[in-house]
Amino acid sequence: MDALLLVLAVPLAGGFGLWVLGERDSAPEINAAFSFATFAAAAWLTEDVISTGPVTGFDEQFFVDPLNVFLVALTAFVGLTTSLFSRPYMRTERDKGRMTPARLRLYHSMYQLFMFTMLLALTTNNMGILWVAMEAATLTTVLLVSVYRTPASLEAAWKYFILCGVGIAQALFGTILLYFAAERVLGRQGDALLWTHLDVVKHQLEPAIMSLAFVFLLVGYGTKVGLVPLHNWLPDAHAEGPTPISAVLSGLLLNVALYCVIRCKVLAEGALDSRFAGDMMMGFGLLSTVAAAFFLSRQRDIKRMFAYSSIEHMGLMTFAFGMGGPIANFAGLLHMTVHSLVKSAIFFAVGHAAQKAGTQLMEEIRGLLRVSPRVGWGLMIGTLAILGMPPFGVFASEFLILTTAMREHAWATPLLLLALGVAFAAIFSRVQPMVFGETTLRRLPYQPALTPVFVHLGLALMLGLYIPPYLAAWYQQAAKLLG
Amino acid sequence: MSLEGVLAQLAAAVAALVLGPLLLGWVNQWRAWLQNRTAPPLTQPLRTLHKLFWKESVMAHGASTLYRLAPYVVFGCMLLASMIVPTLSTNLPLAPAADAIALVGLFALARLFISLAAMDVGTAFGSLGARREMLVGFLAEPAFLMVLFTASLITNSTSLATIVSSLSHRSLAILPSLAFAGVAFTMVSLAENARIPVDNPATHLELTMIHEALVLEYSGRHLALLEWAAALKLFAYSCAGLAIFFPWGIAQANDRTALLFSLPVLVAKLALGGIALAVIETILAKMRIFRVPEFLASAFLLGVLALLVHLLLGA
Amino acid sequence: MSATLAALDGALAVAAAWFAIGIAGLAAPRSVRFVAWFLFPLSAILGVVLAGVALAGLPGGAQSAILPIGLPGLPFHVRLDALSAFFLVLLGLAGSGVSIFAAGYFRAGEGTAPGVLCLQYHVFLGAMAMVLLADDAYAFMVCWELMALASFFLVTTNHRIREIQRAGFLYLLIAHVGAIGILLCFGLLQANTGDYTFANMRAQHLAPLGASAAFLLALFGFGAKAGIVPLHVWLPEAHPAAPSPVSALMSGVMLKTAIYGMARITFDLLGTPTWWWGVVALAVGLATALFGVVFAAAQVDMKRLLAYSSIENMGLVVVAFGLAIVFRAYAMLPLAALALMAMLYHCLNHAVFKSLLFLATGSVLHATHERSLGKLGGLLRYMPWVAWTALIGVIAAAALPPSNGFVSEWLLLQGFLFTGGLPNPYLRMLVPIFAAGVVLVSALAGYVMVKFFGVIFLGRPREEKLAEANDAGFLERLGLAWLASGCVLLGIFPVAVLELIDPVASELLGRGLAQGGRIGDWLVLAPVSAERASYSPLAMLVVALAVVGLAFVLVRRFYHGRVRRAAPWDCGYPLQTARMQDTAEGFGQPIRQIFEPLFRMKRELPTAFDAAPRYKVTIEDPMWHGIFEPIAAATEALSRIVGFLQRGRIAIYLLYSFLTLVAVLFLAQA
Amino acid sequence: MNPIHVQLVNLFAAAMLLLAFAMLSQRRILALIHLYALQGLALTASTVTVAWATGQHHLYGSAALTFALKVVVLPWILHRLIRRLSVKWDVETLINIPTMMLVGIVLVVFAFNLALPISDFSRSIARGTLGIALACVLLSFLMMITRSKAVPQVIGFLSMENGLFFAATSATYGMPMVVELGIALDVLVGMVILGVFLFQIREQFDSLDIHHLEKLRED
Repeated sequence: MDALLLVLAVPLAGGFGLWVLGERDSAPEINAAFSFATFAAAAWLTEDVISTGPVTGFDEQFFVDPLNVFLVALTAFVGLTTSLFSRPYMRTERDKGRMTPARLRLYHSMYQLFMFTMLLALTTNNMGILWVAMEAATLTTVLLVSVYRTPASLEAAWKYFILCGVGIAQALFGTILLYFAAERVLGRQGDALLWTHLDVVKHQLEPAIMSLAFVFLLVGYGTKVGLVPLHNWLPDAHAEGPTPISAVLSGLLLNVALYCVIRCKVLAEGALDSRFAGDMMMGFGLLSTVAAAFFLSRQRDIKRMFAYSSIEHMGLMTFAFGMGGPIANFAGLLHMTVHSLVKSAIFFAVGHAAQKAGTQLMEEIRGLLRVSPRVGWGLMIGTLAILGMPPFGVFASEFLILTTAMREHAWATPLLLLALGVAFAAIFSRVQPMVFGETTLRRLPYQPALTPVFVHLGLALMLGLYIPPYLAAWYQQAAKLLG
Repeated sequence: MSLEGVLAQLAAAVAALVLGPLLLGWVNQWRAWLQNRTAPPLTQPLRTLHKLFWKESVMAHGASTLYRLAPYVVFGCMLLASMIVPTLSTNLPLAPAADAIALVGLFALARLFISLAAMDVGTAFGSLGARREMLVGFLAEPAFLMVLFTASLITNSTSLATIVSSLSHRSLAILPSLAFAGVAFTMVSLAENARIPVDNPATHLELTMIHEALVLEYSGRHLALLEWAAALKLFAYSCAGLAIFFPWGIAQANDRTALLFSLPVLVAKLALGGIALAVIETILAKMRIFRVPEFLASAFLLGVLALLVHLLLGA
Repeated sequence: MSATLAALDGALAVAAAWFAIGIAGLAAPRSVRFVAWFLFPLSAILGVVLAGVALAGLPGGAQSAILPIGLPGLPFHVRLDALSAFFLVLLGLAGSGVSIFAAGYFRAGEGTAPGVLCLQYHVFLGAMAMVLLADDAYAFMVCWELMALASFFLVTTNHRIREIQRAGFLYLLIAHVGAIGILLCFGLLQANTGDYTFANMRAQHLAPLGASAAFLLALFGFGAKAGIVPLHVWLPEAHPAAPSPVSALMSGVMLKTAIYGMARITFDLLGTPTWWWGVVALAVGLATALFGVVFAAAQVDMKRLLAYSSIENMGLVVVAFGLAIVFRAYAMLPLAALALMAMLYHCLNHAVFKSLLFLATGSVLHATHERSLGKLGGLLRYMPWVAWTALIGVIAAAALPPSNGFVSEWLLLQGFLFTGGLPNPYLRMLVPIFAAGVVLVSALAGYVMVKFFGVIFLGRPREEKLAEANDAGFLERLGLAWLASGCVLLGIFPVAVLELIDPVASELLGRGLAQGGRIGDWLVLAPVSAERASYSPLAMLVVALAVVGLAFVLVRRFYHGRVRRAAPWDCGYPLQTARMQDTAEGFGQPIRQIFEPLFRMKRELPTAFDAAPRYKVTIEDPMWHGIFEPIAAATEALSRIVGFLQRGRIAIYLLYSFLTLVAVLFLAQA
Repeated sequence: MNPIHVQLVNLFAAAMLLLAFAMLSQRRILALIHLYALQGLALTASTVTVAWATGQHHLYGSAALTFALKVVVLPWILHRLIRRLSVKWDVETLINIPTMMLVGIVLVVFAFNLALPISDFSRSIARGTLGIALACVLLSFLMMITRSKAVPQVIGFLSMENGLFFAATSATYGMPMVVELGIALDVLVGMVILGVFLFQIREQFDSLDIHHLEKLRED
């Protein structure tokens, strides 16, 4: 309860605080401190939920169940590590003159607000608030994407804004329809949009309306998940924004969007006695995975490439949740976790690498191992991990997804494997020469913060070999909750 | 292993050591006669060996231990081979030690060593000869093995003793498979023993020679051993051929009387075989080295054909 | 049983210890002394221990355990039975030799820091051990890919060279593709039970179609690792790229894990095979063997030559594998056991002699910094240790008696000779052809080995600098000697060895090779019966040595031992330089001529009026152009098509999402 | 309830649809803004009618909100924008007007088909208008697709918002207040950010033609 309050209050306060304080030399540390406070609160909240089970609060406007509590923890954690990473990164950017004090002020406060919106979206019980939070998440990041004010960044931000705005608008229509369906059952009072209530009565919801609603919600939130062919904003936004933002977009925002989709899916599945919702998600997931794999092999900009890889993995998760069932859901949740850990770690490493090279063009980044082995190893290992090489967790989840697919939708397995193979060839053939070989890079003024990278990779490694029982139990509850 | 077994084994060894060079002499004599030349005496090869042993051996500066070792190894292999092949009797203690495949293996081992030794000095012709020898080898070996396989499929065994004894027991009938095998075997043994049409034992023309190129640097006792080994090889091949295609007269296990007769029979058979060889060498012309692969390939295919014919006709 | 239990624990302990050593290497990443004089010898000892433990575990029944790691639903299952024990022995024996050599081999300043190298090397060893122990799909895949990963990093140790990067990428890519095949195979094997333990897969009985598909997938997946044509392209790139001990380990041991996988799936998990699987394996294997040996004969880089020779040997192993399948399919168990034994024995032999040869090339490389055969020669004088041990390896690789290579070839040919009893007439026709092919291959192997040894160690040095070459150091000699002795012992005591590994056959086929516990008597190897076939290397060796010794003594006794040194005669040609020796290309020429269709050759012939005439010939692998480049092109084309989705116009993007919405709405209506 | 109200609501709904079509075909940017304001007005009117007819008092609130936001504030902001950015040019469309009309009609039919089965479930007096709301959304979507300048796209975006609100009031009597406030806040902030954007774009490309924004692509 108090923990929940803290989880939401701290980043909000941070956002405004950092704006009021304005840009000062210690701003990155303050930012990190707020993030740490958030993380501590999230840990407390998690601890509560583990000990006392699901919590609801503020007359049920908020609730935390096994499904979202681990996402809250994950979000707070990655938020913390990202803030740590962004300290030296942003200082270097400032010295390069790409970040003015004004922009840094914007960056720091928006960073906190962004965390707030995501945590809000995760913890709210009200589908309407959920929508509001998602829209707000877009608004807080859109200015960060264009923060460099380069033509490319402006273009990226514009597309991000318009496409996601339109998408979100559709989600709103879906929400309206949902409410329309709900109020016939729950009556006109305000709690007709509360997920917990909807979940109880989902079987009575009118199928005709719900199918329509789900379509709008899927297409709407799916735009933010980056499902092909709604993905077009994603590579641009990731490539042009500052790297910490790419890291949190890829590692967290996509997760949150997918979280919205699966929340809606649960209701739709309940209302419709067909597999319509699941099949839709499987279709989108498969399409995204395959298309992204082929996109990958044409990339020259490293952040863009990993953005496409995010699309691929999001597709994989969507496919998994679409299949449903305890194992697939478990795998999807596991994949969510390891993907955001590994992908953000990769973006950290990429950020430092790109700063050393002064460019994001891959053919101009060479021989990282020579100039700074730790960045090099970080990037190499991270890449191998994201490509599904054992013993990292990504392999574990992909193994589960693939094996489940073999059982239930054998036809899809070869496609998925094809996509994974192509992605492997595409990404690895580009990353390897960046890490290996002779170098043209130079040292950086600030010691790169690589602890986050290796912490993330370490966790991913652990999840591949050994999933702690409470975590496993947690995933299983969440998976059951998703049906 | 019985005492007489050991005796027979020793007898076979001695017979090989003596008869090998004599066979060579015999063939040379006939070639001379067929070519209207006055022939050297039958024992000429033995005398040559004796002479070579007395000569000191001149060795190239670079020559290594391997070079000095090779002649002994080759000689050993050949003698062992001719002890394995049933010449006089099938009751040989060594028979179980090595079967047809091992026999081929022995020849190959000898070839490996002689080729390496030829390369050791590092002269142009040495390595050239080594290459050609191996070329001949890798084509002839499988062909020879195919021949042996045909026999062993007929007799359901790869042990030479068993092959011979069971072949000699069957009634006299031309097996088509054996006919094919016979042709293949003839071609192979011509090639393996450096006879015309593959190689000319009498030539020292640089660009054509094979065997001579291998032993080009050798002299004295080492050369003697190598020549003797060559004679033994010819002997072993002939005996193998005779044992497979004309197995009659080889003494079976514990058959003393046959053991007495087996030597004259063997000599007679060798004499005939030698004449045949001489005739072949007289009427054929040596072929270009580039044609050799085709020659041996056809021998190989004939061997395979023999195998198939046997499986097809069951005979 | 207790013995096996101990064996399993021991094997796990050794694997764990290897991982631990690897970690320990990171403690002092830059100190060569610590790594070379402490860690690597330690791991060598561990290798011996592993071999001993596994050997003890071989006869006992299977013993399994469950480790506390892995997925919640699917923890690591481990199991040690005769098959895995055999391959563990192989790993231990070869691994120890390589490790002790490596201790003397790795120097500072060559690519990766020694500590990191140590980590990768030992993770590689440990992963291989775990692959052999794994008893469920997840554990297997994890260890399998870990193995590939570790070896990839080892291959790219010297990653500043572009070719090595390319080799590494190619290697990892094909390994990954293979892994995908294996994963699919497991997916079929568990037959929709969702239980991925091998135990469950054993229990399942697949429909013929599914079983065949699973077999083919396994052949594909493991073939990619074993270097089966046309998936072999990575092998001749990766082996030369890697440091020699690593090449030795990859070629000697890692390739065998692929064979282990095939045997495990075909005989253990799939149950009774179908006869045509065997034919497929025979055909593929023979093609691989022939391809490998022919290309080996044409190589001019000593490590590439050995790599291709490895392809050849794996081909032979697969041939034996196929033969075993055929016999098993027709329930001709004794012969199946014979073929299986031939396969296992050849795996063991190849592990020993190929590691030996690769290590020898390593020493040569260190002594001369030269890999191209055209620049070597005459090293027998300067590095006798390496040369003589290599000679043993060469004899073994050429499959000549009394070496170990001959034993396995002998067993294989014996297997071929008893196919008369096969019920299927076509097979009766077919099999002799395969036999002929195998014989041809092994004869060619002799050719290749003469080229290898002769050009490197014999003749006169083709470069002046070779005269400064020094022999290998103590630890390297130790490793070489260890493996060489392995070649000799395995060659001379086949009966004992076969009786040791016979339990594998009785486990997989239900019937061992030994009748009444013996395979021939202690001296004579007679797998089927003394009348049919017998072979006694020891007797042969003794007699041959006696003859040689006798000849030597008699010649000295009756004649003399005088020797005079002089310039080589060479038909009296006055001017003789080292350059006039036959070159590696020259040695390859007859093969190139005979097997011309197999090659993709580019010749540059000088004209008659050339001032400085040069003859240049480059040969390439047709598979590369025939198969892999088209695939790459297809992917490229597809990605170009997909790229059109992202044309940059926001209006188009909006249109996409609009159309998507409309389409999905339609679907919702329907 | 009183049929008059139903007719009124339907009238306003028709007006909204008409305005949507008008925007689709409108070339002049100022006129676009006026049309947008009018649409907001129609929306307010229908909301008020519904509130009046059904006595859902919180709807008055949302109507007030709508009026403030969509009739006053946003058009005003837009006016200032284009005055500051001095963009008064004609807006050429990507496909010609008649075709767009045709497509629009098809969309309307499609929207009605979609809405028909579910609008029967509504207890709202404005149930018939759900289809119109959906049509408005789709039409403004179409408008966004076919406009090649930044400002018209923004307007299209906003009119889509109108359609959504109309759906909210017509299908159900408006969303819960907290949600409506949130939505309104988002729209407002979004509008501000858009303004900032347009300035940034302008100073980068000294034009608001989004043809400049086509650099990021796969080639």
